[in-house]
Amino acid sequence: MNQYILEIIYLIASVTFVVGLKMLSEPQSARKGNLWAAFGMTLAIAGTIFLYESRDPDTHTSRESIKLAFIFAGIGLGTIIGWATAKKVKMTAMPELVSLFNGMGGACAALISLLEFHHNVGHPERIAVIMAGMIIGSVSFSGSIIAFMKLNGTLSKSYRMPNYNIINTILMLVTIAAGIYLTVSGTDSMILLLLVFLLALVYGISFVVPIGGADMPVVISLLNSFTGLAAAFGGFLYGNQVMLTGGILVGSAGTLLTVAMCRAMNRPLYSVIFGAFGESTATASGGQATGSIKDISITDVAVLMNYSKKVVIVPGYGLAVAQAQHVIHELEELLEERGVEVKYAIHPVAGRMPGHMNVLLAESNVDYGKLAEMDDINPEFATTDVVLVVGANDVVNPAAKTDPSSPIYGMPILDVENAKHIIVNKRSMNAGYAGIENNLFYNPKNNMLFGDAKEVLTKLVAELKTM
Amino acid sequence: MNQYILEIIYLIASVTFVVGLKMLSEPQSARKGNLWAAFGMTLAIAGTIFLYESRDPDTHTSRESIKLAFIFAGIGLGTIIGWATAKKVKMTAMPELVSLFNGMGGACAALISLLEFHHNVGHPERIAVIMAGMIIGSVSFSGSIIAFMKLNGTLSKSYRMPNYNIINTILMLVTIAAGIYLTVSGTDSMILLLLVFLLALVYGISFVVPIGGADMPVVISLLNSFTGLAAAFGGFLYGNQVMLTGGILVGSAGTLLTVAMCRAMNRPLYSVIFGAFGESTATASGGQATGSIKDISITDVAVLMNYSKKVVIVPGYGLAVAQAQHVIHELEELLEERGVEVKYAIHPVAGRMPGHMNVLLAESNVDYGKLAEMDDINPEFATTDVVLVVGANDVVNPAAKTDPSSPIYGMPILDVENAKHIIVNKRSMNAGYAGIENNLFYNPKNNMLFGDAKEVLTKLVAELKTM
Amino acid sequence: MQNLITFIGENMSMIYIVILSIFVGVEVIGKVPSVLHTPLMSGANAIHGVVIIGSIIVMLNTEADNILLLSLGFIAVVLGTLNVVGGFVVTDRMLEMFKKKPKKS
Amino acid sequence: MQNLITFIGENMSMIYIVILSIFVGVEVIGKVPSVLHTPLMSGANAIHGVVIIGSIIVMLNTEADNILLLSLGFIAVVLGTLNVVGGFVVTDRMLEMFKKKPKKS
Ligand SMILES: NC(=O)c1ccc[n+]([C@@H]2O[C@H](COP(=O)([O-])OP(=O)(O)OC[C@H]3O[C@@H](n4cnc5c(N)ncnc54)[C@H](OP(=O)(O)O)[C@@H]3O)[C@@H](O)[C@H]2O)c1
Ligand SMILES: NC(=O)c1ccc[n+]([C@@H]2O[C@H](COP(=O)([O-])OP(=O)(O)OC[C@H]3O[C@@H](n4cnc5c(N)ncnc54)[C@H](OP(=O)(O)O)[C@@H]3O)[C@@H](O)[C@H]2O)c1
Repeated sequence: MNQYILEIIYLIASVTFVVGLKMLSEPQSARKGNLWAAFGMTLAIAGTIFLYESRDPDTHTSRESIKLAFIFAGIGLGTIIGWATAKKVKMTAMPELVSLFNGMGGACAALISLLEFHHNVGHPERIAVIMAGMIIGSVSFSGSIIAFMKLNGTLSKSYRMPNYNIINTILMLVTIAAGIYLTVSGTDSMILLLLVFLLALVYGISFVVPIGGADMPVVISLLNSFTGLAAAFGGFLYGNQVMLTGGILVGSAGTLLTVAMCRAMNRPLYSVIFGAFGESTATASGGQATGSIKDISITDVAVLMNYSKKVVIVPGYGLAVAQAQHVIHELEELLEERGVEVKYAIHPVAGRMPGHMNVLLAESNVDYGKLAEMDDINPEFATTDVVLVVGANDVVNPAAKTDPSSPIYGMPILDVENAKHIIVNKRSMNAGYAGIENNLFYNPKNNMLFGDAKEVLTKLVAELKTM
Repeated sequence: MNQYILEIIYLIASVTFVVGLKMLSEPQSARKGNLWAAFGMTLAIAGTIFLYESRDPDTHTSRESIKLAFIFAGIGLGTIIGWATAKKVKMTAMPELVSLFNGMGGACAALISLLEFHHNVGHPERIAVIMAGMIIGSVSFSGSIIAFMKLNGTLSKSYRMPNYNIINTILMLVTIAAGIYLTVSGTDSMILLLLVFLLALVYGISFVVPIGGADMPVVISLLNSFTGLAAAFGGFLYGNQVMLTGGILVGSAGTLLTVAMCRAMNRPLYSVIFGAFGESTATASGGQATGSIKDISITDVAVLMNYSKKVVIVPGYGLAVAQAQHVIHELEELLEERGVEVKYAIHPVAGRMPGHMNVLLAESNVDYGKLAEMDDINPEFATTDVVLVVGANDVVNPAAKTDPSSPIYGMPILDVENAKHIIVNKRSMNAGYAGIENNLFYNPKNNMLFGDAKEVLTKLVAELKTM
Repeated sequence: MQNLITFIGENMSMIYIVILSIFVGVEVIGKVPSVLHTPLMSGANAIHGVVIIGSIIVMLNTEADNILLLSLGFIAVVLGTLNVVGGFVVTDRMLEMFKKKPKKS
Repeated sequence: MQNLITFIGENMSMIYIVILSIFVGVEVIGKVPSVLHTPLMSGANAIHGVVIIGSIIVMLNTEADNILLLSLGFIAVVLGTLNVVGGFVVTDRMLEMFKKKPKKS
């Protein structure tokens, strides 16, 4: 009877997961969707604690107070740490935090498998499920930790052994083979088990290490769907339908999301994982960049802006790097005070994660109504006096439209060329994420304002104030 | 073992249903989707014939040749009749055919329930499922037959008893109550069973009879999802997963489709079922129709068209009624020969079923490239010399844009008013489907060309040929 | 109440399949262009012809000498087949017409 | 081969649930605007934290005096909770920012 009530609770939780995900994919309902899913999760957890009974006659479920104490202590501790971290973290550090939490889930799945191994020896189908959960969970764990370290800067370079793709493939095959051996041989060897665990951890590391830091959002999304899969294997093991549906849902939605992210940046998934486009093709393409570049002084920029009617700011990755989101907001407010209309043009893949610019500018309390999406702002450039490009590069590269041989060819871009004046702030003539030259800088309308975004903008604001 | 193979076949069939439906909802892949679903269905049927074994120890599955002969004869007969009817029917008669086939499915479900009743007495949960399948299947059967007769003209008027909504509701409740009684009482009464069957049939009839013929597509779609539900109950009864998934899929997709159809005509579902907007509000709204109407002679129309550069034809329900699709094609070809550009403007709900005009004009071999969808053609009216409206009314009614009190307010329409000349052909000043006046007819640019579409167009073509 | 819960609990897998199928049905349809409403309805109509499987099962499970049952089952098979075959063929014919020119999407 | 078929046949309901869930997952995501990619990823991340249920089950099924197992299980519960709580909270914070003005859709 209790078991049946629990199953109904699980059913309800599964439905909230589906509905929550659905709502999360639409802007109006996203937040509520998240809360629904959280509600279902709470139900499922509470239900398990109080109502779960094992259906397997060999295992005995009991609720001694020491066990409950351990469980509640674990949940309490996890809640406090998780809540505090999630609440305190800076907006810009959110992607790395997602990666970290994802790693925790993977570790949890791997640990469950480790604990379930011993007393399931002799049931090859269960061992197979346990192995799958452990390997996938471990890869997700160690991979997520590396992604986390890459994003927060601890691990800034991407190390690449020669032939790392081949080495990785071999490592993966060896791990899987060891898992299969444990399954079919039926040995109850803790050492072998730990070896597989270790192999999977190493594979997770060697899988992510060679990938460039900028590709981390895609990698995290992929590892996210891995953890989903690991959770689903847990569901198989216990015949637990909420773990199964929840895990599979995330697995399939996560895979689709990974593909969608790649599509938004116009790159195939395999090139993110195996390719080296960030490094190898760097400044290779785009040899046609000709003409001269013009510098502009901060004073000139200040004058130009002061007497404009409409200024559009194009923020990019460099703005985030320089942490210049507050200064730019100050600049915007100053200009607005003087009667200049100011808008931000947000390219969907500006920065290093989807929504990066929205998150960044929201942190400095920029009015949401001032953020214009690409399709809305593009027709407006024709009536814009000054476009200020701050630390953006690829998203304003005309090669995406004109040069079929360019790696970004086909990606929609912001049509800043239609404005009367273009001012680009960056530190040097270095390339952006895609590693290619940008002809925009040689456009006669264009003026370069070299320097770190935060420094330059601070000076610009100071200059404007004197006028 | 065989049983497991059959289950795998069922799984494959279920997947083809999902994928088929998915593909059916996109124009490029629709036809392939239909074939996939048909393929899965064939697999599932063949698999059942050769591999099915009952899991219930009380029932004995056997394959004597007489049974197989009956089965194959049934399938053979059904295939021949179904195939021949579907191939021979005229394009314009397709909706009624769909209704007929839907009725067959409902009857099949009801018959299964009738046959399964006797030896399941004593298992209340099975009887409940049997009752549900029988009632829903019967309603779907008799309702579909009435819809069929309404569409093909056998039953042209909508009969309405006073308070028919109340009578219908009572009838429905009585039917359900009788079904519940049979379930809980556990009586094995064939007479009672047949009574419930009869009640359900009567309810199906009285449910559809009051609904206007023009609403039949919506009703058919609704009955379609009913039959899906009936099939799903069959799936419950036998624990048969392909019947379950197939039935539920159609049930939910059909319900959504019904709602989508209502939305496209800007009417809520309940008003289709319970309301009487076609009749009661007839010519009620639209009292503001003022001004005078102008007649035009066939000769004048011929001259006008002959010297035009661009003519747009707006076909409507009247074209279908008059079966004037061939003459209109002739007219179009004649004009094209004389160097006039001719297009057809297809409103999404012109006619009486979605895609009605496409189907109709395709039957007379009109070039598909000449059919323009509403959003594509609307901007073109400004450069159009003559718009010829043939048997359309609501889809060109400006009240949809200007009069918030109009029942069609909010429905997108064809902006024929932007053209230089408008010629409307219909038999009288009678209203169309929505039963409202049309101010367009009083537009100074507009000329009425009264008469049956086929006759008028035939004369027009003859007149043109003499020029 | 207790009975209901037990019943639900015992048929949990079925209920999952039903609920997930509902979601799939709703999502899969999503935004159909209205020209496709009729073929889609017709295609769905053919799919619920899967009820024919029930009529075959009825026949396989009856005694071979019960001619009444066999005849009624035979009728059910004919009806189901009509639904399936007629449904798919008529859908195919409708869709054929939407295909005249690849230009149209 | 025979084993495989038997295995599949015995776990048919599970397989249906898996396949239907895959369809639902794929369809439900459909066309997410790219601004929502990150919150969606984060929300999905929280949902797979459902794996915590597995760690609770492990603990409920061990003997109360096996401190090693209990401790390891405890760690698993902490990790799973981190995933769940952190995931939902961080998603909520992200989405909060997308809400500043209702105008934005
Ligand atoms: N949003 C996503 O989801 C996502 C995820 C992964 C990858 N990507 C990719 O990232 C790229 C985003 O384009 P983007 O235009 O935003 O950036 P970008 O093309 O990577 O260019 C950023 C530019 O900022 C400049 N910069 C760096 N630090 C700076 C500082 N402190 N002050 C001023 N400028 C600085 C750099 O030039 P200097 O070194 O000369 O200063 C660089 O050229 C796209 O190619 C996209 O596909 C996006
Ligand atoms: N497409 C769908 O899925 C669907 C389904 C159900 C309902 N509807 C509704 O149907 C309506 C469709 O609009 P519509 O403009 O196509 O048709 P309509 O508004 O119903 O008007 C048809 C007109 O054709 C005229 N007519 C009838 N027989 C004729 C003949 N033999 N020769 C010449 N004219 C003839 C009638 O006027 P006279 O009597 O004066 O000749 C009538 O006013 C919309 O209101 C829509 O919501 C559509």
